[in-house]
Order: sequence, then structure tokens, then C-alpha cells
Amino acid sequence: MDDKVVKVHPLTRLQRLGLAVLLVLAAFLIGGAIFIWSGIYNIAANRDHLTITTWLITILRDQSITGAAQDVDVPDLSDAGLVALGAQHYLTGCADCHGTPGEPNNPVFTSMLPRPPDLTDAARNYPASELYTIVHNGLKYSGMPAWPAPERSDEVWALIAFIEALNAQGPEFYTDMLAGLSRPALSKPGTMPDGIETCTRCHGDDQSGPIDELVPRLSGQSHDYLKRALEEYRAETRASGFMAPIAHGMSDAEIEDLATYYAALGSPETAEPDGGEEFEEGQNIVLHGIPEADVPACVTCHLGANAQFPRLEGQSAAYLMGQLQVWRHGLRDDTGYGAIMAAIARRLTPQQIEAVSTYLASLPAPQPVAEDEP
Amino acid sequence: MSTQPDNLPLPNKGPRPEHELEDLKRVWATPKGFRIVTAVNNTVVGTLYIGIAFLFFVLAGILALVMRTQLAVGDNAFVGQDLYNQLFTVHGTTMMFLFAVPAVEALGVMLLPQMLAARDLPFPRLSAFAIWAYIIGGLVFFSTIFYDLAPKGGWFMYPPLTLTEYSPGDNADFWLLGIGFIEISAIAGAIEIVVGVLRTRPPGMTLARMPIFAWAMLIFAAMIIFAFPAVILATMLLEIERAFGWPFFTAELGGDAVLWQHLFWFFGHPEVYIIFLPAAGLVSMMIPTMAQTPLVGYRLIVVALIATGFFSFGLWVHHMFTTGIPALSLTFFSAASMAVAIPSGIQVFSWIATIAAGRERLRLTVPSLFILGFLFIFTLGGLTGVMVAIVPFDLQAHDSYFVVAHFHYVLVGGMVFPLFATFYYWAPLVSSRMLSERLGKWAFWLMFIGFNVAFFPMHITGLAGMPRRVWTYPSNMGWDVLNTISTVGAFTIAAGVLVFIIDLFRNFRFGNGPENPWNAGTLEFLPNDVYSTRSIPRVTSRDPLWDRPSLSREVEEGLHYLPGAPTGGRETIVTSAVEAEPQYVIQMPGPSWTHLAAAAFTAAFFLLLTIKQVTIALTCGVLAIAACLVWTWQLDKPSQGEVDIGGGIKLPTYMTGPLSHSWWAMVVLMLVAASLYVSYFFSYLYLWTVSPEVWAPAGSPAPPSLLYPLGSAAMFVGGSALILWAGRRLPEEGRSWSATPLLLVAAAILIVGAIGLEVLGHIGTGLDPKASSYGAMVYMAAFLTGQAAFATVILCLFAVARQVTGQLDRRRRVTFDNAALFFYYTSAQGLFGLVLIHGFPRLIG
Amino acid sequence: MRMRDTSSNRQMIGTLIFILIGPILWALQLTLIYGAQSSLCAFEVGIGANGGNVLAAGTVIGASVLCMALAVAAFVMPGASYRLITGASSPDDQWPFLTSVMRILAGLSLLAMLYAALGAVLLPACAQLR
Amino acid sequence: MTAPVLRSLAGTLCLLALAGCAGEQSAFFPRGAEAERIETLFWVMTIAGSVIFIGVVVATGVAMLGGQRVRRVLAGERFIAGAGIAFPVAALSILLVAGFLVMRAGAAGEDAEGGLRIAVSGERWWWRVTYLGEDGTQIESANELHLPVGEPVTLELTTADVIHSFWAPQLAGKLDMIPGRINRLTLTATEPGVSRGQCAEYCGGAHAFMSFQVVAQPPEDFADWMANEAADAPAPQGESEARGAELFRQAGCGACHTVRGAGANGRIGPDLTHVGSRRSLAAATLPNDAEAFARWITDNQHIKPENQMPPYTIFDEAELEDLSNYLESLK
Repeated sequence: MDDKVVKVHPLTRLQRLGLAVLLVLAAFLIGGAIFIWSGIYNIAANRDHLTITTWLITILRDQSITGAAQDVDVPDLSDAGLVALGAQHYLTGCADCHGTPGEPNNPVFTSMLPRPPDLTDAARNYPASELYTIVHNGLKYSGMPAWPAPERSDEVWALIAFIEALNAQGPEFYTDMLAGLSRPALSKPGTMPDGIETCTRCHGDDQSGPIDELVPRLSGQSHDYLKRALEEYRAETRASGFMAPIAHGMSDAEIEDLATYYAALGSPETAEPDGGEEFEEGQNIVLHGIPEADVPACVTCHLGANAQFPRLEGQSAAYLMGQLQVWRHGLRDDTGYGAIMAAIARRLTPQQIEAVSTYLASLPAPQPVAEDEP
Repeated sequence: MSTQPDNLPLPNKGPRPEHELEDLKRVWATPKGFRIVTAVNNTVVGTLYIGIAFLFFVLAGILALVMRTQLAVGDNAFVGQDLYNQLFTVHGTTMMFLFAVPAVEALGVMLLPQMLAARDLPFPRLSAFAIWAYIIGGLVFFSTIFYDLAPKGGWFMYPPLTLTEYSPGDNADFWLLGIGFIEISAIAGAIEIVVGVLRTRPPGMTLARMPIFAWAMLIFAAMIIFAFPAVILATMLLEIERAFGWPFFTAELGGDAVLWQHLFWFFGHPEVYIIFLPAAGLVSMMIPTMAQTPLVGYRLIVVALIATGFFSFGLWVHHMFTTGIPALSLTFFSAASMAVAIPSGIQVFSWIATIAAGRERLRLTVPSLFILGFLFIFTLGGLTGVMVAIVPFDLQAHDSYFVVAHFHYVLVGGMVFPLFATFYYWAPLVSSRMLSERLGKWAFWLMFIGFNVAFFPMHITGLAGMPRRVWTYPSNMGWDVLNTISTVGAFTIAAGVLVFIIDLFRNFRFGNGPENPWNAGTLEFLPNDVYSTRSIPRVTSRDPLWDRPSLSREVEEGLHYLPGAPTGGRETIVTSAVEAEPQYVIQMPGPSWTHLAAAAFTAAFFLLLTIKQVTIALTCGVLAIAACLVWTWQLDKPSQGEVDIGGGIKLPTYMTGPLSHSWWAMVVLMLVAASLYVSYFFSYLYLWTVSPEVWAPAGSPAPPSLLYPLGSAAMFVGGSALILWAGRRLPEEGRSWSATPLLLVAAAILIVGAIGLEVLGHIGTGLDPKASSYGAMVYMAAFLTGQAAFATVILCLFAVARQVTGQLDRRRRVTFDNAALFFYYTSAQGLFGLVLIHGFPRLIG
Repeated sequence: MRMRDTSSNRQMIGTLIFILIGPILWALQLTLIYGAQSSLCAFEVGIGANGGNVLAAGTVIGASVLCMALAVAAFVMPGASYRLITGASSPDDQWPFLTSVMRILAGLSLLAMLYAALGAVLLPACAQLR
Repeated sequence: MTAPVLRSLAGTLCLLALAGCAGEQSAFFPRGAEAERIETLFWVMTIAGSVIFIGVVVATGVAMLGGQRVRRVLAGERFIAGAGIAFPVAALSILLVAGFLVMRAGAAGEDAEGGLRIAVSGERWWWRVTYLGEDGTQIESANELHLPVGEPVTLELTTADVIHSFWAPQLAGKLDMIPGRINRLTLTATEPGVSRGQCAEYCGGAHAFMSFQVVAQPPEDFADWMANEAADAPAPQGESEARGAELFRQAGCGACHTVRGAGANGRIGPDLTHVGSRRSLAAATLPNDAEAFARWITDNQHIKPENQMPPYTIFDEAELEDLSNYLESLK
């Protein structure tokens, strides 16, 4: 370059531009700080946000949801049992705030800001993957809680299935469904029924099986195991977004009653064994284990050898598979028993899990044992 | 005599026109600012290469300190089991693959052109590409230790431990990735070095006058060419088994875990010498300077280097003495291990003899100290090496701390100490200041004492029963005191390295240092600039600077060959391999983003594949290939006519056919591919001897009807014939149309068809690659040839594009020649594969 | 005037191979003896009492003798070997260097081959000896 | 032979360096024929190597510091040819032949037909030991190897999973256990006593805790031990042990472990029929007492991370004590 040029300006254009930007930024910072400290912005729930704030929050929320939903794989949600299960959980966990779809909500909740929306149209506004993200993760500053058992993301889909069905079939679908339940005590939508009905709504009784394949059959299960399971749900050492809120408030006496009730209950008939290759493999694993893969035989502990271990016969294959997957992924090892099963489930391949579940599901469900037997 | 007596007139007359020096400076200028990353000049990328290798040395050393802290006392829980298992795997892998091999290769890249007074290596962008791929891949590999993704199978990753069943997760895949990079970069470097040493020596530097380091690097590169393909195949097989379940190593399905050991150690043992030989070469360069006398026993040292290079391929099984193979097999390898000790003895005594021959007493500079330390440590390591080569003793020592002690003596003694001597000795080539003699002496003594304190006790620890790779040990075994001593020693070594780093910070400044500060006799101490030496000298002896004191001045004044840049671009002289007579002037490429992009995308391809992001990975793979094509598109510059390099020698600026450097590089690449295929051939036969029961025709579906292989063969042969024909139909200069492009496309289709037909045939018989090792091996043959064919097709299409754009004709035909050579090679490999796959089962059935 | 290597690839590469005759023969011997012995033992062909195997031992010794004989021939007749490989007459200025390197390498290789063959004389061919 | 002298030298060296050298796993204190041969070979090589090493150091010193005349002797190719070629060739030839002869000596044990055969299988991370009777009987045990002194014993080494390596340094060199192969190792214990061995091939996870003990006994003691080992487990004595036995049954321990005579026949974990009589627990990781049993049952994943036994925290203190008492009583 020619070094004889006399510098007229002390700063180059770029430098001046930079300085200007800095000044503006500083002004914004200082102004912003004054605005915040002054307490001028109203955050009371009885006044809505400024339009610009609402606009910003909406964008922020929707972008955040869309971003988080990127890698969510949506399973098949058309199963009626799944929808029913979702409806039951809606009743327990959601109806308080969101109300009965299609009907006016309780004024206490309509006074929230943001107001809990009626979910009839939710599935129109958000695809399933985004709904899943909302229900699983919750939303900050809105009162929307996250799923109480974050590790059990598999459970969330029942609710999404329900919301989709609700949207497809209209709010009557929900009210009809509740009305159609054979059991009483559901007259007051939006409140949680007491006692045994809470259980039978999903788990069924000696007349009807569980509401969905994902729900275990409790009848004929040992008293000790049922008691332990409820205690584990209550202590949150066994995770479930369905069971945690229900077990949360239970007293020891209630647990004892429920365990006694179900332990004495007989089971309805279940499917016949179908034979087949998968059945054989499952039978082999259940009876003999897979010694070369260090998998012990299921029969040694389950199927009645010890009252502390659950009976698995006649449980649906979907439930068994689901639980084994939960173990396999290390989501159920907080309890002593859970830790044992976790070590074993990790040694099973998905295919072996399927075989074992298929075989166990085909066995007749257990019937209650007399009290005096060991 | 081909050499020119000293009294002959110099090739060029002075004073030289001024523009010559300016031309050189402009043409060879290093890019400024952030563009420095596009540089390809060997001093720039070589320094970067060494710097990064040294960084890995420090990082892996820190891991060693963590491990030594854990082992300081028994029953310690400073680090847990899982982390410890990752630590030693990453320590070993990093030291071997990311430090040792790259470090010596880096020295080759940096020092060779200077020692040969060449302006640069013949393929500057190739070495820059290799270096960047190594830097990116290496850093990512190493970082896995920070997020619990590091491999934990030990640095030799024996299956079945490393199969998915026992190593789920991506950890093991990251090892395969790390190795993938070093494979690419080592082979690229080896091609560069072979062609560089054989063809870019200065006029008159016959084989008998080559600096020992050039000999060492030549053998080093040749060893890489034959050793690395074995581990490339091994890693391919392991990754394919992990990803797709083809049972190469699973015993129940006819695979064999020991196959991995054969392949790995067929690479792994030469690897040790791959690391040691260049270091020994460096020692042979430094001792004469320090003693101020020519090397005694030059010819014996050359013999020793060659013999070591060869014999080191014959002792891989001595890592497998305890696997239970018949005793007589073991003796063959025990014998080779004895034989390889002799060349090492020759070198040690040649160095002693050179020291004794000195005109003065050996100067005790820092390089001398490190060399003496090397002699001490390496001799001990060599002696324990002979001990473990004796089969019965090895049965006790194998996989114990005795072996840990032994190989650290050999590797640290044999490579790290000479490397530090190198840092001090050759620092003036890249630093304007010398490193400190005072700090250097501190560094040496700390490292030397620390090393012996750390590793000598391990001989005893090992024989006292401590196996290697244990993360803790019971404290009542009597190993505690020995381990505590070792730990103290390890930290002492670290202190020494730290002193060296301080020395670097205080004294290292980029630039050209004092001219020939040690009064050495070899060409790298000629006056240097970005363009290397001002003119390329005619060499008449092994120590030209000693034998012709005026040489430096003559070279600097441009009185020797090629004092300017007559073609206006980067160039150097190519000479013949044996006599080093000038043959032609090679035009070389300059700085570029293309090879950098290729390296980045190659790295991204492998990385993303490891974490199973297949789509983005494939995109990156395509981009990597695209970047390579753009890069090569800029090469193959047209002839600039003949140029006068001085001394009445007029050289062409374009060369085709077997005399061109490009032909030699292609042949070396073909040797690599052929070694890979030979490793495959060995694996096929080996697995057959282990599990003949799964082999066709008895244990698997019989091979398809002979029509399939015959059809395939016809397509291979037909394709080659088309290529031959295409070569005859290349257009005249200045014309772009001929039948060649059509013929090339047809040939490419035929070669793809040949492989497709082969695969179809086997699918037709119901052969399943997952069912048995036989099936896996059959498809593997097609896979390997398919891989070569993929490259061939790209080369063919590239040649088509060159011709369509008028850049390929009867004279300017290197692009076509390369495609043709590789086509012939791929066809030959394919035909061999057909004979093996279809012939062998029929032979045994 | 003799031919220069500037125009002959065969001479350039041939010279390198000429130097390496000894080690190449050693590699050949190792391949032959290891391949033959381990295959014969793996398929239990010719195994006698206590893991001995006359067939394997014989092959090992035979192959070794053959390779060693070739190495000796190259050692004794460097000029002829050079012409055979490169098709050119020996280069005079580097000849002492080239021959001495070739001969020392051949000598070392002979020793290595002898070592490798020694086991077959002393040990049963197929026993594990553990 | 100079072996005794050398061995005492080794002992001194060890004591010096190891301060309270346990030596149970040390190749410096051989108690088997093969290990003894190797130890002799080691000392021969070490002494010869030391002499050569000192020679090199002295030569270097002389080359650097010696007078002109001595240095001139060292400065020629003749010196290189002598010290660098002729001498190594001679030394290495002798050593190689010596090595071959030591290998050939190994054939003596291998030829012994009809001796005791023991199948040892490496498992992650313990050892399954099965004594094979000539009549086809198989008596299974774990993590402890009993040998009659003076008789060659053939070990049939296999693996259930990855590669392991069987190494009892006091008895012999190591031999790998490789999937799909049976490697045979012949041992001859030369004196009674207990020694220790360890897996020498890195096998992942808890490789550091894969040890075992070798008990060399006079043949008559060995026969007694064998007779006891072949018998079923003793019946539980007393209430605590009986409760422990019931817990063992109820908690499903039998799915993985065998206790012969008690209805437990799992093949996944170590055979516990006579676990109480062994010298250690968990592949020579813990001492063998009731307290260690209790620790192992509840806390095994911390004692030996990644081992295949799930942690059993389901027992209360009293139950744990009963169970431990029962296991300890399985002598």
C-alpha cells in the first residue's frame, strides 16, 4: 500500500459502525435493566400479556415444541384399548384443569393464565409428536406439568391416542365412554372416585379383564406382591405416570385392603396356547433359561415359587414386553427386586423378550390361593 | 563414473538474474492469515503434523499418569473399573496410532525434502490431506474419553470381546474410526515417501549416497504398504461383523477369534519397527555430526534397516505364543525373532564405532544425551526382547507387566528418546532460535531417570505375577512397593516433558534458524527458505557439506540446478531411482481449499457413520469425493515444453508412462490394494482350515453354475480390452472428440456388471452371509473387488470428463493412464477372486 | 556406453529387487514352511506318535534347503543374478555397494532360514508341547 | 544345577523389592515342573543379558572417553562385524537351541496317558472347574483347582464367552482359552502348597478380579478331598441354616447356582455344592466367611463391578445372616 496517504479520519468506517452498534446495545441494556427494576410490567393473572409479549411467547413456545418433537417416533395410536386407557388417565390426571371436553370449565381453572384449553381441538393444532412433547415435558410458566414419571415416556402415548380420538370423534366420545363404563361412581366427571373403583376402572376385576393390553391383570396376584408394588409406586421407586398420582395419597390401610381384595379375586378366562416356533422358544426360556447367555429360568422365581415375585401367567404379551423393555433400558432398578430383574432383562434380545411374553401370555391366569398356603 | 569431479564447472553461471529469486519467493509463498490452513508446503504442514503428534503424546501421557496414580497402591479406587479400561485402551491406541506413526511420518514429510534438497514432496496436497484427516479424526477419537464413549477393548481389540455381544454401544466403533483415519493418512504418506525418496533425490545422489534417514523412510514406507492392509482388512471385517453380523470371528458359525490376532499382529509387529526404523535413521544422522566424522558401517546399516524391515514381517506370531498353536509353528517365529535381533546389534555397534571414530570426543549436547539415553534403554529393551522371543519364557512373561516393561523400553527408548534428540537437533530448520541446552539437559535427565524408575521395576512386577490391564490389585500380593516406585518414575518423566514444553514456549519461534549450527554434513543444513534450497546441488558424496565446503554458498547463489521457477509454478527435479540422473521437471500444485474440504468431509463421513447418522454421513461422503475430484481436476497441468535446469541439461515438463512419478504412485497404490487382497486370501484359507465343515459344497450351498463366473470373467476381460482400445483412440493434441469416452463408459458398465453378476449368482444359491463364515467370506470377495471397482468407475468417468473438456489427449494422458492401470488391477483382482470363490469349493468338493 | 536407468523402469525396479534377493527367499521359505506345516497339522495329515509328523517335517526341511540353495547361488553369482533380474549389465560405479549389500542381506537371510528350519529337526511337528 | 542358588538370589531380590512378598502368584517361586524349567531359563538369560548389556555400556563409554588407540580399535567395520554380527549369532544360536530343548521337555508331561484330567472353562469373570473321571463322571467346582503333587495333570482349557488365559505362575506358563477350541496344558506340581493364578488375557469388565487358587496336595489328601467334593452338599444343621436353605430356594438362587442334593441345579453361576470349603469367594476376590457372603450377596456390583450376578438387596439383616450361615455350612 501507499504509505504516504495521510489519515484524515481517526476511525475507519467499519470501526465507526462498530462503535455505533455498541452504543445502541448499551442503551438497550440499560433501558431494559431500568424497565425490569422499575416493576412496571404487570405479571398478574387477571391481566393478559402485552400483545407483543403474547406474540413472542407463542412463537417461543411453538418453536420449542417443534424443535423438541423432531426426533419423536409416533407409534400406532389407533388401538381402542390405548384410547380407553388414555381416557381413564385423562379423568384422573387432566380433567381437573382441562375440564370435561365440550363443556364449560370450572371458573377456578378458567381464571388461570394461560387458561387450560379445551383439548377437543388440540390434535388439530399440533401433530401427535408435538402433543407428546407437551405432555411428556410440560410447559414452563403455564401450570402444565411434566409427566410425573419422565422415564416412562411409553405411557404418554395412551393420552395422545385419546386426544387424537377426541378430536376425530368429538367431545361426546368422552362422555359416552364414561357413561358406558359398567362401573358406578363415575357420576361426577372431573373428580377422582375413591376406593376400589379407581383400580377396577383400568385393571378390571374377576368379570372383565384389564381395559387395555398395556395394563396388568391384578386378580390372582399374590397379596405380598401387590402390597409391595403399591408401596413402590407410592415411594416413587417404581416409576409410572399412571400409578404415581393414584398411589401418592394412599394410606397403609388402603394398600392392605386393595392387595387383599385383588389377591382373593379370580380371573376371567384367557387365551389358549397357540404352539408355534415363538411359543416353543418362550417356553424353553421360561422353563430352562438360556444358560449360555446367563439368563436364568423365569419359573424359578415367578409362577408362584415366591409370593414376593409377581405371577406372570396370563398377563398380556404387550404388558410383559413393555415391562421387560423398561427393565432392559435400566428404568426400573431402584428397588431390590427391580435391580435383580434389570440385570436379567438386559441379557435378553428383543426377539427373546417377545417369545417369553408370548408364551407367558398364553398360560391360564392364576387363580387365588387359599390364605393358609405358603 | 557418472558423478562429476569437483573441478568440473558448476551447472549454472552467476550472478543469477534478480527475478529468479523473486519468482521463487512468489511461487512458493506461504498463504497469509487464516489462509495458512490451505498451505501445502512441507515445512508448514510438517511442523503442524509434528505439533499435533506431540499433542497426542502429551494427552496420552496424561492418561498414563492417571493410570499410574490408580495403580500406585493396591485396592485403590481413584478411578473406577470402567474408566480405567477405557484409559488404557485410549492410551495405547493414541500412543501407537495417533502419536508414534504420525510423528515419524511427520518427520519424513518435514525432513526428507530438505535432506534430498527437493523443493517439496511430489504430491504436496496428498500429504496435507492426510494430515488434516488425521488431525480431525484423531481429536474426535481422543475426545471420546471425556464422554464415556471411548473403546475399552485394549489397543489390539481382540474379538470376541469387541463384538457387539460383549461390547455393545458405539465405543468399539470409535476405535475402528480412529484406526480408519490413521490407515488413510499412513498410506497416503507412504505413497508420498516412496515416490519422494526414489524419484526426487538431487542429481548424483545414487542409492549408495542416500542419507541413512532416507533409507529408513523408504523401508518405513514400504513396510506400511505391506503391513497396514492387513489391519485395514481386519478392521473392515470386525466392523462388518459388528454392523451386519457376518460371522468372521464367531466360532459357532465357523469364524475364528484367532484370525483377528493373525491379521492384527501381521500389521502390529512390523508396526513396532515402522516406528523404530525412522528413529534409528535419525540417530544415524545425528551421531556422525556429534562425532564430526562420517558414519562407520554405512553399508551395514543399510543392510540392517532392510533386514529389519523384512524379518519384522516374520515374527507376528510371537504375540500369539500362548494361543496354543503347535510348537513347531512357534519355533519359526521364535527363529525370526532371533534373526531380527542381529540387525539391531549391527546398528548399535555401528553407532558405537562412529562415536569411537570421531575426530574429536563426542560432543555432549542435548541431542547426544538423548541418543546415549536411547542406546542405554533400547539395548535393555532389545535384550528383554530376545528373552520374550524364547517361547517357554514368553509363556510366563506374556501379558504380564514384564511385557509392559519390555515394550516401553523398546518404544520409548527406541522412538521417543530419538524424537526428543530430533527436536533439539533439527529445531533450527523451523525455529529462528535454538532450543535451550540448559533446559534440554534438565528435560533429558528427568526423563531418563524417570523412565528407568518407572519401567525397570515392572520387569519384576510382571514376573511376580501381575498381569497387564488390571485396574487394581490386592495389596497383599507384594506388588505395592514396586508399583509405587513406578508411579513416582512416571511423574518424573512427566516433569521432564514439562520442562521440554517450557523450553518450547521460551525459545521456539517460527522462522529459519542459524545456518548449520552443529556443522553437519547433510543437505538439510543448506541455506533454506520457503522454496527449500535456492538451487538443487549435484551431489558427489554422502556428506556433501563436509566434502565441498563451498557448496552452501554455490547453492545459495543459484549456481546449481534449477535456480529459478522456469514454468512459473511450483516444480522440482525428478531423477532416476538408482543413479539419480535428472529425468524431467515435475509441476506441483500449490495451496488449496480442496484437499482441506476433502479431509473435513471424509472425517465427517466416518464420524457420522459411527454415530449412525447414515443420511448425513453419505452426503458428506459424496461431498468428500466431490472435493477430491475438484482437487484432482486442478492437477495434470499441460506440458510447458522443455526447460533448462543448468549444466546444459534440458528437461521435459511433462512425463507419461512408466517413468512418470504418477505411474509409480499408482503402482504403489496397487501394491497396497494387492496386499489387502492377499490378506483376504489368507483369511479365506485360514478360516477354511479352522472350520472346513461350513465350507461349500458340504456345509453350505454349492457355488452357482459355472456360467456365472464365466460371465463375470468375460466382463472383466472385455472391460479391460475396451480400456486398451480406448487408449489407442485417444485424440490428437488440441482435439477433444474421439471414441475414448464411450469406450470408458462401456468399460465402467462392464466392471460393475461383472461384480453384480457375481453377487447375483450367490444370492441365487441361497447363500446367506450371516449364516456362516464361508458365506461371509464369499460375499467379502465381491465386496473388496466392488470397492476397487467403485474407485475405478470414478476414475473412468473422471477421464471422460477430462476429455470432453479438452484436457485429455494423446500426449496429456496421465488421467487416462491412471484409470487404465487401476482398471487392469481391479479386473485382475476380480478374476483371481472368481477363481478362488468358484474354484476352491469345487477343488475340495 | 552402458544403459542408464533413466530410460528403463525394469532397471530401476530390478536393482531394488536384486538387493532384496535374500530376504525375498527368506519370506518365501517362511510362507512355505508355515503354510505347509500348519495345514498338515490342522487336517491331521500324516500325524504320527506324540505329535510327530514326518510329512510336515520333511516339507519344512525340503523347502528350507531349496530356498537356502537359491540364496547361496545368488551370493556366489551376483553378476548373473543382476543380469537375470534387470536385463542389464551391472552398473560399475555402484556395483561394490550393491553387491555387498545384497550379499550381507543374503547371508543374514541364510541364517534366518537356518534358524527357522532348526525347529523341525529338534521338535515333533504337530505337538502343542504344553 | 545352579537353580537353588539362583532361587535364593531371587528370594532375596524379591524380599528386598517387595517388602513382605506374598509370592503366591510369583514366577520367581516355582512349584511346578514347567515353571521350574522356565525359571532356570530366565536366570540364564538374565545373567547373560546383563553381561552383554554391561559390555555395550562399557564399549560406549570407551568409544566416548577412551584413549586414541582403544578408540581406533572400536572405530572400524571389523569391530561391528565381530561385536554386532559374529557374537550375536553365536549367542542367539545357543539360546535358540536352549529354548527349543526346554520346549521339548514339555513333551514329557504331555505323553503321560491316563492321568487326571480337569476341564477348566473361563467365564466372565470366574472359572468353572470340572474334574473328569476316567469313567465319565464329572464333578464340578469353581475358582479353585486341586492337584495331586507329583502327578502330571491335564487341563482342558475352554471358554464360555471371550478369550481368557489360564495362568498359575508358580506352576507353569499361561495358555489361552479361545472360543471353539480346547487347549491342553499339562501341569505337574512338585511340592504341596497353595498358589494363586489369574486370567492373563484382558477379558473386559472385571478382568482384574478373575483369579483362582491352586491347592497342590499329597495324593492321599487329594483323594480325600475329591471324595468329599464328589458327595452331595451337607444338609443344613440348626435353625438358622435351615432358614437360610429355604431362603436360597425361595429367592431363586437355584436358577443360576447348583447345590447338589438341595434341588438347585442352575448352570449359570459357580457351583456352590461345597462353596464353604473353598479358600475364597468370587474368583479369589473375597475371603471365605459368612460376612463375605453377606457382603457379596448385597453389594457384589461394587465389589466386582459388571459381574453377572444381580445385586440382592431384598433380604433384611436377619435373612442375610441365615443365608450366609447356610452357604458357609456347605463344606
